[in-house]
This record gives sequence, structure tokens and C-alpha cells, in this order.
Amino acid sequence: MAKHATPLLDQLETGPWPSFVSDIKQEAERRKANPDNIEYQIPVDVCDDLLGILEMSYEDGETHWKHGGIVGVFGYGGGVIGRYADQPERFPGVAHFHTVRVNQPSGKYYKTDYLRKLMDLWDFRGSGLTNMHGSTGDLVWLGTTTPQLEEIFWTLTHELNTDLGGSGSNLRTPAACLGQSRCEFACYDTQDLSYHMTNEYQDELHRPAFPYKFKFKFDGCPNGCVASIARSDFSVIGTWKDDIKVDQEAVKAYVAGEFRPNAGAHSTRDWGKFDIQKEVVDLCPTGCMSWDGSKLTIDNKECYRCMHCINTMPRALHIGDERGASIFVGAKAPILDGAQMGSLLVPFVPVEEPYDEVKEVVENLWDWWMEEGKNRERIGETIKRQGFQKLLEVTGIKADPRHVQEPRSNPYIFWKEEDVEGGWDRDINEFRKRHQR
Amino acid sequence: MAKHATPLLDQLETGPWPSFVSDIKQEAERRKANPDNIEYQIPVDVCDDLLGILEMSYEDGETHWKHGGIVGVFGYGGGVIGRYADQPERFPGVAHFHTVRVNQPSGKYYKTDYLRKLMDLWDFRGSGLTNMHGSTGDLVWLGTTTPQLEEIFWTLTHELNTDLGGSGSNLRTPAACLGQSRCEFACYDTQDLSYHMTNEYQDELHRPAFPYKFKFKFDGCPNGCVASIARSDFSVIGTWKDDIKVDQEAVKAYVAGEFRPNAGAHSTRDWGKFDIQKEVVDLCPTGCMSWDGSKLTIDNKECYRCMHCINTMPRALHIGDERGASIFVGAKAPILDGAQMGSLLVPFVPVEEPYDEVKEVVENLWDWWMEEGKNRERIGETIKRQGFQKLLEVTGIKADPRHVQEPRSNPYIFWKEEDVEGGWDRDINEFRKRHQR
Amino acid sequence: MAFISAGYNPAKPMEGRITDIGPRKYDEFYPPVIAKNKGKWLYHEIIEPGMLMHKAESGDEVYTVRVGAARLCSVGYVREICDVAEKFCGGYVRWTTRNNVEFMVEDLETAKALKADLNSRKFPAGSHKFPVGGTGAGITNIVHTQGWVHCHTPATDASGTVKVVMDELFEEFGAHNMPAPLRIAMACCLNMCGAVHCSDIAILGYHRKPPIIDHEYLDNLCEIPLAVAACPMGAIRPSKTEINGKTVNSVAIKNERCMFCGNCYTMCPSLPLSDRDGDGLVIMAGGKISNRISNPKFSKVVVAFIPNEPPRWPTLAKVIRQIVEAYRTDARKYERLGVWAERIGWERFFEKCGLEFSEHLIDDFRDPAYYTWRQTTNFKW
Amino acid sequence: MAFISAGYNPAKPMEGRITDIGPRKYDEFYPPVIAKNKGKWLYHEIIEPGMLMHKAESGDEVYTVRVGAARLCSVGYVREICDVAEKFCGGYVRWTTRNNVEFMVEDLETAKALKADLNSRKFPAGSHKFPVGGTGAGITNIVHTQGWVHCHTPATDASGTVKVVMDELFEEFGAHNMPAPLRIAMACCLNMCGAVHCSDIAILGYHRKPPIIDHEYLDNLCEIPLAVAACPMGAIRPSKTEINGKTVNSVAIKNERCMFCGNCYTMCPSLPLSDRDGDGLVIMAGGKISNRISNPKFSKVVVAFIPNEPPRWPTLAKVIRQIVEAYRTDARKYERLGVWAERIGWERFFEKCGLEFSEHLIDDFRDPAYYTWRQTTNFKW
Repeated sequence: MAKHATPLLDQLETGPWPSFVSDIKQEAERRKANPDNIEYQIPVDVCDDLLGILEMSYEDGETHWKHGGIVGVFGYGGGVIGRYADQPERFPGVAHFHTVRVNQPSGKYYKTDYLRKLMDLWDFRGSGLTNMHGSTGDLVWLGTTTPQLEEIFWTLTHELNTDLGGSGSNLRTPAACLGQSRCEFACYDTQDLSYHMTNEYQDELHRPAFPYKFKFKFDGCPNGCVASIARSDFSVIGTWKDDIKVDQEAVKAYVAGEFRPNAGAHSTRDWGKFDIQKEVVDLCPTGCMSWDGSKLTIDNKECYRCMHCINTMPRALHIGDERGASIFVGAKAPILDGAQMGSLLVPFVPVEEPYDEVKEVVENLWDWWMEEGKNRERIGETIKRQGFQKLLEVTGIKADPRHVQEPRSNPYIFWKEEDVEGGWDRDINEFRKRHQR
Repeated sequence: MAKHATPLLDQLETGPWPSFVSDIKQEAERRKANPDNIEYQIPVDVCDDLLGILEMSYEDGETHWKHGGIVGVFGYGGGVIGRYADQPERFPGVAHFHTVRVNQPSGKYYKTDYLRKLMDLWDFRGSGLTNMHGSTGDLVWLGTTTPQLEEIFWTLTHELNTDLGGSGSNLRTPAACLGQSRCEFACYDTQDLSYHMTNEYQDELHRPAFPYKFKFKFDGCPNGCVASIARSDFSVIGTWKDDIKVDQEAVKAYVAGEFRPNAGAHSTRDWGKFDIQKEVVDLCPTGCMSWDGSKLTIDNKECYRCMHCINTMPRALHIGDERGASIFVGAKAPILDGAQMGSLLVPFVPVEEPYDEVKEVVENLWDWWMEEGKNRERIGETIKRQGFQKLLEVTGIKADPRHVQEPRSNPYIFWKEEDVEGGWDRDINEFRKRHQR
Repeated sequence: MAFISAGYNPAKPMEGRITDIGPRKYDEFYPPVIAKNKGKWLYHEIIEPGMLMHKAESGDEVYTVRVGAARLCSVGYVREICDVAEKFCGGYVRWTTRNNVEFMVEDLETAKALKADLNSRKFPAGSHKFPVGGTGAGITNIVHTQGWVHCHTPATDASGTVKVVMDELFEEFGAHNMPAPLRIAMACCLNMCGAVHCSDIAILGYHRKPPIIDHEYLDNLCEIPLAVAACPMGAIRPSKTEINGKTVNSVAIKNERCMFCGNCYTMCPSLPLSDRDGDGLVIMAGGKISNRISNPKFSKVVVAFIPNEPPRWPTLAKVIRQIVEAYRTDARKYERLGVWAERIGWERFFEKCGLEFSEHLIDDFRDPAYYTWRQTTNFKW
Repeated sequence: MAFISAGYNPAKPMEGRITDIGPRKYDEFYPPVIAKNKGKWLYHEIIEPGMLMHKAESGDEVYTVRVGAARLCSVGYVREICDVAEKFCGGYVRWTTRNNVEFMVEDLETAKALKADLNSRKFPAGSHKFPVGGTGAGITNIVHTQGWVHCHTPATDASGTVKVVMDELFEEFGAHNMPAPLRIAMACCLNMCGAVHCSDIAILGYHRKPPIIDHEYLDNLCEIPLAVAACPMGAIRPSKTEINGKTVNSVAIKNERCMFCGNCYTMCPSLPLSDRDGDGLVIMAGGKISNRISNPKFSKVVVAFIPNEPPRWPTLAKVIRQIVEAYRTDARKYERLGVWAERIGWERFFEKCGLEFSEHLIDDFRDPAYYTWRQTTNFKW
């Protein structure tokens, strides 16, 4: 028997998609039954009360959570987000309902022994409710009380050999696509770079020293499955410099209908016979391909590496061998100055252990941003405010037409005094010898 | 024998393109010789001194003209621009060197009797140097003295039955392409609308009452030969709503090579045989055309009226019959806030005498801009500052997806109180009943 | 309920403390076939919706079965995932960026059995626990934020709106019916913890009323200069007001300048904005992340407001269905939603989707707004 | 030189005054064939460069011979135009928007004689008076401003730079060699009296030194608040300074904020900017006005600075030639310069034109700058 009637939420148990309401209800019942005799460290009715307070929001159309306040573990400035209900008397089980961010393994692979231990810990010391995973990538635990925080951290570090993720004005938990572990498109080892950077910058991750948050994300190729160009201040996207490798026999097999185009991604629907001219050559954004009926030719110098042809014929076309990455800086959501995608800063960087070339860029950026960034200003906004030229200056990178989609259309060039012959100091009297008033 | 040595300018007499230096020199000699015994009203050596002062600029790389000061004809705030040399002792012939703008006939057709009278007047009372024509469209006279201004105006109005153009913060002289007078693409009578609007708004043209300048330009079709979309605050561009008229026999003649594509515009070079598929169908920006080897089909509902197919096969394709214009507002050069092209305000307006529909839009715009525009703010800048919504409001035009190239990508919608149920005034105590602090 | 310590001693917080060890290393959790073939994959194929096969240079194959899951899930649910992973996958499992779960096996037969098992598991009230799908040119899981479940600034619920939309689109999750992948994202307020600004379809919670000012408490609970500085529109200024005959320091707000971003509320809890009538949803469309064929794109606002209609937000579901259907039937193969909209023109997009265009959809935010207006005669009637 | 009055009486300015009569009506000046066939034209053809034929529904034909002219010209020159018009055209003539002159006749034979006559007329030093051309996919006349001939704010000369560029491109004026029309425009300072911001190639005079402040006279010659308000960058503030032991009101300028627009000088003559070394040219490219195939486009800055090199600006002529040649040889038929640059990518544009890219070409002016940076992996090596 549920603690609170939830007639509105109950309507979310219908329909085929996994119902979070059903799941929470099941968890509420399990906690009540407690078949494993767990000595729950936070109220047993936490799931009941969460449903109750959520039902209240469904009734009145407003949230019932208050500002966090500062809670956390000793010596860390992030990883825990305080949360309190604004109706604690009615819903005491969720009066304190703090979030804990656990740093996920790069690529989000797990083994069940580890996963079960994580779940046992959260069952014992928290609400038993999680996000698998949060938007930034962490494994997120929803709802515990302040006294549990240090205990949870102790167990995580001592028994589970893992750490908290980031929150607040610091480096947020880095995230990567699964990369070379299971993808033929990956141009570098995204998981390893993510892991390496996470460990290299533990201090920045745990102790707020930045103007605002800073995110790393690592995409293995321009398909961008981890959305780094939209969602990270520092986005590393795999690329290559040499030629796309072509297996002409496999191309012919696609043309002959032996292989399904785009790895079968359009299989439910009849789009007709695969037409390499229409579906590949004509859709190439640079027009660098041609098909003469038996051979596919690519003018690689003109290729953008947009992945369309490779995605469409993955058995015939493969990424080049001279691999590395491009670095984009400044992506962010709209708050406060409008959304940004990452802007290309480094067209090509080798990505090899110990990743010094990548780290040098990061550190130059941070030095500048920590000096010049305003409170709650993302680095993308600092770049907008001080200009892309400043970004080049602080990173020691030479201007390149690849930095722009197009050159400026306004002619308002801010020349510097040292660039102009004769300097800026001039004598009005000399001028007036040539020009009367 | 020239008054001043001009070794630098002399180098501009070489080369095949018409040399303005040769022309001015010739004029200087003619004034000196004065074969027609004209009683020149300004210094005879005005052309000599212009060459002299220009040579000085070529030597020192700086202009030698000063700010205008306020000169003009009684009761007008524009049409004359004051100009003084900053070396009047060395170049007394151009010490005063004011500009006079004469309102050109719409479309810039002239008969030589009128033109000769204009030239005689300027020979007599001015430098004999002109711009045929100035950037805005006026016939421009360069260089006369203050006492001549009223005399020139008297003769213009009394003997030449014409008037001055605009300058300063007022309506500038309107300009039009030659339109239906000699162009099969013109969708309305640009010359007549320009003439009509010029006369309707004589007061606005001659007496500064605006925050800054305001330009009308009238293009007969989307080819935009008079550049109205880039160069006028109020740009009227011809268009049509029904189908492009197709002469299938003429299409075949183009395909057969009987007619030269694009009216022969590519004739100096061998581009190979005309390929209607490649040169017309494939270049259509909407993809609304097809060619089956004997018939050209146009899905007119999807057509943008970009003119490419019509330009390319003018003997086969013709503009539709349901004609009118689109109105664009706000174009301007970069100063001060960056360049703007005109933004579409009225997708379709009929353009027929007495042009009330066009005038209504103009007058609504002016009422608003004169009220709200800041000093030296072009209307395009006022629109940017107050928002496109405001423009719709003051002109009483309903929002339409044609108003945008794309909808906003930021979600920062400025809702108004009256749009939101329940209003904005709320009681904090009522709120606190649901939400504790 | 007795407090049980794990070993932490609050009196000596540094004693035995372990910090800054970072996450577990990723390769501890590689299934053997992944560990063996990493960096040596040749190609992949989607055998059927929700089932991928990757082929390695070694000749090895790995079959992945992908299932959708609610992002908000219980330990009990995760344990059931562990059960399945142990039954079929040697105890290995992974999550995707879009909250899907992937189970990997080494042959097709096992993959099929796995798929059947997953599809058979349901909650008592009937919803699927592990629906197989989310691949190829279909509609995969919706990434989203916390909403009313766990956040102090939302203008709507996240889990609920996502549930009703995925119910509506359930068939498309398990199929490859779309012209190209269609990605939906949901954020419960403008902060966009889940950045939804480059999604084919974005559902965004939005406030429409300026903050209520809790004058009596504001000066105690907030730093007034921070609240003032928080407003990107400069609409907040310090002011004094009279409460019960006493003058208190507070703020004044120029309501007509407010864009309802809630940044002030983040800085100052005495400026709440949420409101039953004011709050609701904005729909954005046409964004993408991938560089395939064309550049990444921002999503555009296509519906200015949908009211909150809990629990099942019928208008939201209907509008999303309209957009999906118009796209599915009209777009070309490989054409993402935004590319389709640009090809046909946004004027046609509104027509084909049956959506009304209103002045709210015209950009009026700062200088770049100008670049979204129409500066060409190239438009359709 | 005695003053001769036309009739104006300064003592009674309103006596007999005629005002606000506007221009002469356009149709007074229509050649008969134009008057007859107005609005009834069927099609046109460019018989050869510089010669057009328009065909009317009536069967009438009008042949137009177009010639280039300097915008700055004398009454003597215009009278010679009248001579030609009277000899061949019944006294009718017209000018185009781009400072070309058009003579119209009614048959091809007369048109050919007219053309021969026009091409034969030269100035004593050898330059053409009336070169025939300026049609079709060629390079027509350059629209431009006043420059050192007649303006107080120019950073260069207009007539001179235009003369040397047209000399360089003379052959192209009389031919149809280009992939599409190529329009060049010239403005002698940022004010762009001749708006050059949507031209295939734009030549723009540009200052690079902040104003000199003429402290001693400033307060007498200028309204200080207007000078302060004139600066779009907020770089000017009122200040006091000592001149010959006397404190005077003047302004102070934050030089590093100055973008050299000269708007302050327009408001205040005590703030001159022109300078032999500082002034020079910016080259912009890729703009267009026409809506044909693609939308109108702004020109982009492709060369940040070319010094003033009077009288023949050799670097300017060379750079323009490089751009024209790269475009001519590489672009496709019907492809405007900016469309070509976008198709091949701006990285290739700089390579093919042999131009250096520098940080000056990256936009840093206000918010829209961001949208010109590269937010995609879609670029070429």
C-alpha cells in the first residue's frame, strides 16, 4: 500500500516506454519489505515521499525543491549538490535529498561485480534512486542526507577504488564516446585520453578555481556521438590528414546490393535500390567524389572528412592512417549570452601518450581564463568578449583560414600601434603645417 | 601651359581606361581659352587648382578638404554640401568648392537639349566638373562658391524645371532601375513609383526632420540592378505570385543551340554546348524544375523566383502576370553598427497608382522612427535596437515565416504580461503557502 | 535505523583519507572480445533495429543488443540489468551517452535469445523494462534533465514529459523508419543542464512570469549585488521597500525587460519564478551535432509555448508527432530534420507540420538576431 | 568676372521663388522606341560585349551600346556625349547605375557604326573616352566615391584607384570572359557613401591611426558631447588639458579601443585621422546583390591592408588581378565570386588567390563575430 495516493503519476505507468513511476513504486515496496534486512541509513520511505512530493508538483505545476546550500565532502568543492524539499513536514523522507556524482568509467563500460557494489552502497546509504547517467556523464545518485556524505565517499575511495565527479565552478567530469573499443571510425583512443585528462586534472576537478564550469568531451570522429562540439568547453574530435582508404571490391558489392547501405540503418523502410551516385557522390558536401560505374574516385585534398561516405559504406571506406584530432573551444548552453558551439582552435593535434600537445593547449587556456574571466563566465563568453585573436595570442597559435567559416564582413579591424608605420603619436602642429584649420 | 606641375597625376593619363586627369586638364585648358566668351562666375582656374590640390594629396597621402559648414539654399536643409580647401592661399580657385546635387530623372534618361542646358549652367556658375552620377543617384556638380548657390537654384527651378536632390538627415533622392522602359523582367513601373514617391515626399526630401538619412530605391526584379536591398532603407523589389510562363518551343531552341544561353552573356569564352540539366535544372535553388528531354516542368509553388532560369533562357521563360513587389527595410553601410541588408517586411504589395499601399508602409515607418530613432540612427539600427516585432507592430503587419530566414535559435522570448494567463502580479504569501522558505 | 560508519572519523577527517584517485580505469571493464580487438575493428552492421554487429580484423564479431531505459532508475532496476548481463554477457554491460544500455555477446544466436529475454521483461503495470531499439535511422532515447523530481529551477517535469513522448514514439524507437537519425532532447529550464540546443527536436521548460520578490526575507537570504549582477538584461536594481512599517533593502525588477531565464533565482532564493500558468514548454527543432554532409546546427524555436498538462502532456505529444510525421513523410533519405527544413524553407516547415508561426519565433535577442531575418527575395508563397 | 544674377533677390528670397517641384518627369526623355514599347518587351540579347538588343512584342528592336566613363567628368565630356547622341540617337542618352553611358538606336547597322565611333574617341594622352563594354559575364565599371578629389574624410583617392584598377582590367571590360558578372566597388572611407559591402570585390579606404587631438581649438570648433557620443566604441571622454599654461576643455581618447571609423572627425574637425602611413586600403570580396541562385551576400575582408601608393597603386592592381584570375580560371559557369569562395572553402580561396591570411581577417566586432568562426570539422587541409 503506497504511503501517498498518486493518481496523476499513476497515469505514467501506462504506455510501453519504461515507466520511472513503476520503477520507483517497485523500489518503494522493496524498501518497505526489506527482504535483505538492510539497515537503511536514510528514511525507508524516501521513495514514497519522492512520489508524494512529485505528485504535488503534478497537481500544482511547480517544483518543490529548494536551493541547495553548501554541502559536500571535506576538501572537495564539488561532486555533491545539496537539495532540500520545500514541504519537509509532509515529505520527511526527502527533507534532505542531496545528489552525489560518481565519476563514471570512461566509455561507461561496467562489470556487474563493481556495479552491484555501487548499487549496494547506494541502497544502504541513499534513496536507491539513480541516474544512469547524468547529462555530463557521471553516474548520479539522487537523494541522501548530509551525515551520509563522508561515509559514502569513504566507501567509494576505500572499497570501490573510485572517486566523485565534478560540480560547481570547476572542471566537470570528462566524458568520451566508446572510441576504438568498439568503433571502426575512432581516430584516437578517446577513452584513454579522457581517463588520462581526468587523472591529470584531479585538483581542477575537485577544487573550484575557475570562473565557472569547464567541460572536456572527447569524440572519436566527426559523427560526434558524445556531442562534444555542442556540450563541452574543450572538445577534442578525431580526424585524419591522409586519404580515405577505399576497398573498390566492397564498393561494387554495395552497388550490387550485396551489402546494405549505411550498415542497415534504413532497414525498416523501402527506399529502393542503393544508388551510389545519388546517395553518396551527389551528397558529398565538397563534390570531391566520382563514380564511373566501376571505380569510386576521391579527390582527398578537397575532402572535408564529413563521414557521410564512410558511414554509408563502412565495409568499403575507412578513415585514413595519419590520425589525430581537432580541438574546439567554447561550447555552452544558452545561459546567459546565447548558445555557442565550440570554435575550431587547433585544426590538427597528434593524440598520443602522454598527450602533452593537448595538455599544453588546455593549460594556456586556463591560465588566461582564470586571469581574465568574469564570475560565472564560460570560456566561450570570454572569447567572445575579448575576441578570437586573444585566444590565438594566449595559446600561441597562428591565424589560419580554417579558424573561420568566412572572413569578417565588417572592416572594423582593431590595428595595434606596433603594426602601423610611424606609430600613433603625432604632432598636431606638424599636421597643421599641411592642413589649415 | 598648366598652372601647377602634376607629375604624379600625369601618370594617370596613361592606360586605356578614360582618364579623369586628361578630362580635367582639357577642361582647364578650355576654361582658359574660353572660346565661347563665357563670363565665368567662379574662378577660371578652378580646374587647375583642383588638379594642384589633388597633386598635393598624391604627394602627402592626405586629403586637403575641410569640413563643410552649413551652406545651402533658403528653406532647404539639403541638396548642397559645403566644402573648403585647407590650403586656400595656394589653391584659391577651389577655396570654396561646394557640391550641388541635382535630382536626376528617374532611370537616368536624358535628352541632349536638357543635358546641354544643365552643362551650360554649371559651366557658367560652377567648376564645370560633375559626377554622372553620384552614389545615391543625383546628378552631382562639384565645386562652386556660396554666392552662386541661390542663382543656380533659381535657374534650375525657373528655367530647367527641375529641383535639388537630398542630403543630410532627410529623405535622399530616390533612385530606380530602368524598369519596364527597357527590361522584360520588370514586375512593376519602377520609374513611375520613384517619380511619384519623390514628388509625394518633397518636404521630407528638402527639410531635414529625420534622425538620419533615409533612402528609397526601386528594383524591378530580384536581379536587383539598382542594389536596393543593400543600399536603401526602404527597398521595393518587383515580384510575382503566379506561374513562370514557359514557351516550350523556345526551350527546345535553347537546348538545340539555336539561342545563346543567358542572352549571350558568356560569349567570349567557350563553355561548351548548353546543358539545360546542368545549367538550369541542377542550379535551381529549390530544385523545383525538371527536364525530360522535351519538356521543362516547373513546380511553381516551390519556386523562389530567383531569376536564374529566366536570366538563362530569356526567350523561353517569362515572369508571371500577377505582379507586385516585396518591401525590405533597413539596409545601410557599416557605419556605425555594422552593415545591414534590407529585411523583408512586406512579402507582397500591389504596386499601382496612386501607390497607397506602399505609402502607408512608408508613413507608418517614419512615424515610429521619428519618434523613437536616436540622433544619427538609421532605421535599420532602430529595428535592431527595438526588435523586428516592434516593426511589425508599428506597421500593423502580421508575423509570417517569410519574415525570417530561420526562426530564433535562442529561446529568450520576451513574453508580454497580457499574453500570460493570470498576469504577472502574484502574492508572495500565497506562494509561500505552497513553498516554504 | 542506527548510524553505521564506514570508517570515517569526523574528528580526524584527514585520517586514512583517500582523495583524487579518479574513476576506475575503463579497461578493467572491457568484455574479452573488446579488449582483444580494440582499435582493430573493420566495420559494423545493424542486423536489425537495436542489434549491432561489429567485425574485427581478427575475424571476431561482437553483437550488441541496445535497450532503452529511463534515466531515472532504481538500484533494483540496475540489479536486474546485472542479472541479464551475468546470464548472457559474462557480467559485462555498458551505457550509452543517451541513457541506453548495451549488452554484448559474441554470436548471433545468443544475441537473439538475449533480445527475446529483454523484450519480455515488463513492469507490473505493463510498460517495458528493456525495450530493444534505438539504432540507425530511428528515434532513440531522449536525453534529459531532472525536472520536478530533483531540481529547484524547472519549469516542467523532465521524466514525465519524456515518458509521454517516448510512449507516443515507441514504435519508432524499435524501427528504422526515419530518413536519418532523429535525436530528441529535453531540458527543464533555460539553464539546459542537458544542453538541448543542437537537437533535431528539443523540449524545453520555460517560465513566462518575472520573479516574485520576497521583500521581507530577501536581504537576509541573498547578496543583493549578486542578484543584481545575475540579470543578463540589467532589469534588476537595488531598492528599498516598506514591510510592516519597516524599511528593508530589497530589489526592484523592470518586468518588461525580463526574459525569464531564472539566473537571478539561482543567485537569490527570494526571487522565485515558477508558476502554474506561466510555466510550460518551448519546442525547438532542426539542430544537429554531427558534421555529416552539413555543419552542426542550432535548434530553432518552432513552438513558442505549450502549457504544462501533467500527467500526460497531450498537446506536447501531439505537436511532436506532427513534426515527426511531416519529417518522416517529406524528407529525403539521409536528410536530418534541420536540413530538410532548410531545403524546403521554414515557411514550408510550418505549413507541413501544421504549426502556427507567431512573432515570438522571430529573434529579438541582441545583435545576431538580425542575421535570422529574411534578407532576400528567395522565399516561397 | 562680374556677378550676374539669374533673378534671385537676396533681399526678398521668397519673391518668385519656386520650390519642391521635384525632378523632370522621366518619360520626357524616352527615345520614341522606348516610349512606344514600354512594358511590352519580350526578351533581350547581348549581341556582343557592350551591345544589347531588346525585342518588343510589337516586333520593334532597340540596340543599346554601352560605354564606360569616369564618374568624375567635365561639362566638355558630357557635351561630347551629347554630340554622339545627337549624331546617332536623336539626342537621347542615358546613364546606368554604375556610371556607364548607354546610347540607343533602332537597327544593328547603326549600332555598329555607333560603336566604331565611340571606340575611336580618345583623349590626347591616349586613354579611351568611351570604351564599349560593361555587359554580361564581364567586369563592368567600378562605382565609387569622391576620395581626395572632394571629401574631408577619405583614407585614399577614389578616381585614381579606380583608374588604375580599370586599366588593369580593361580587357575584361570589353569581354565576356568571367564565369558570371563581376562587380567591383570602391569607397574611400568606412562611411561608404558608395555602399560597397555587397560587391564581388570592394576596395575600401581605411585609416589605421586614432585621431590627433587639436586640444587648443577643440572646444571652440566642436560640441564636446557630440564628439563623445559619436564614438561607437565609447573610446572618447571629455577631459581637460593644459595648453600654454591655460586649462582648456577637450577630450581624451582610449587609442586601443579606436576602430578608426572617423565618426568623431565627422562630428568634430579637431580630431583629424588622416595620415600618410596610417591610411591605405582594405580589400573585401565575395559579396553580391542579386538573388540569383543564392541569397545576397556581404563582402568579406580578404586583405587587411594595402598601403597608399599613388599615383598608380601597383600593389592594389596586382592583388585585384590575382583575385580576378583565380576566380576566372577556377569558378564554374554562373558562379559568382562569393559562391565560388564558399564552394571551395575560404581556406582554398586564400591559397588560390595567393593571399595571406592574418588574424586581422577574423571578426572581432561585437556578438555576431562568433558566427563567422569555424564550428565544424568540415574544413580542408
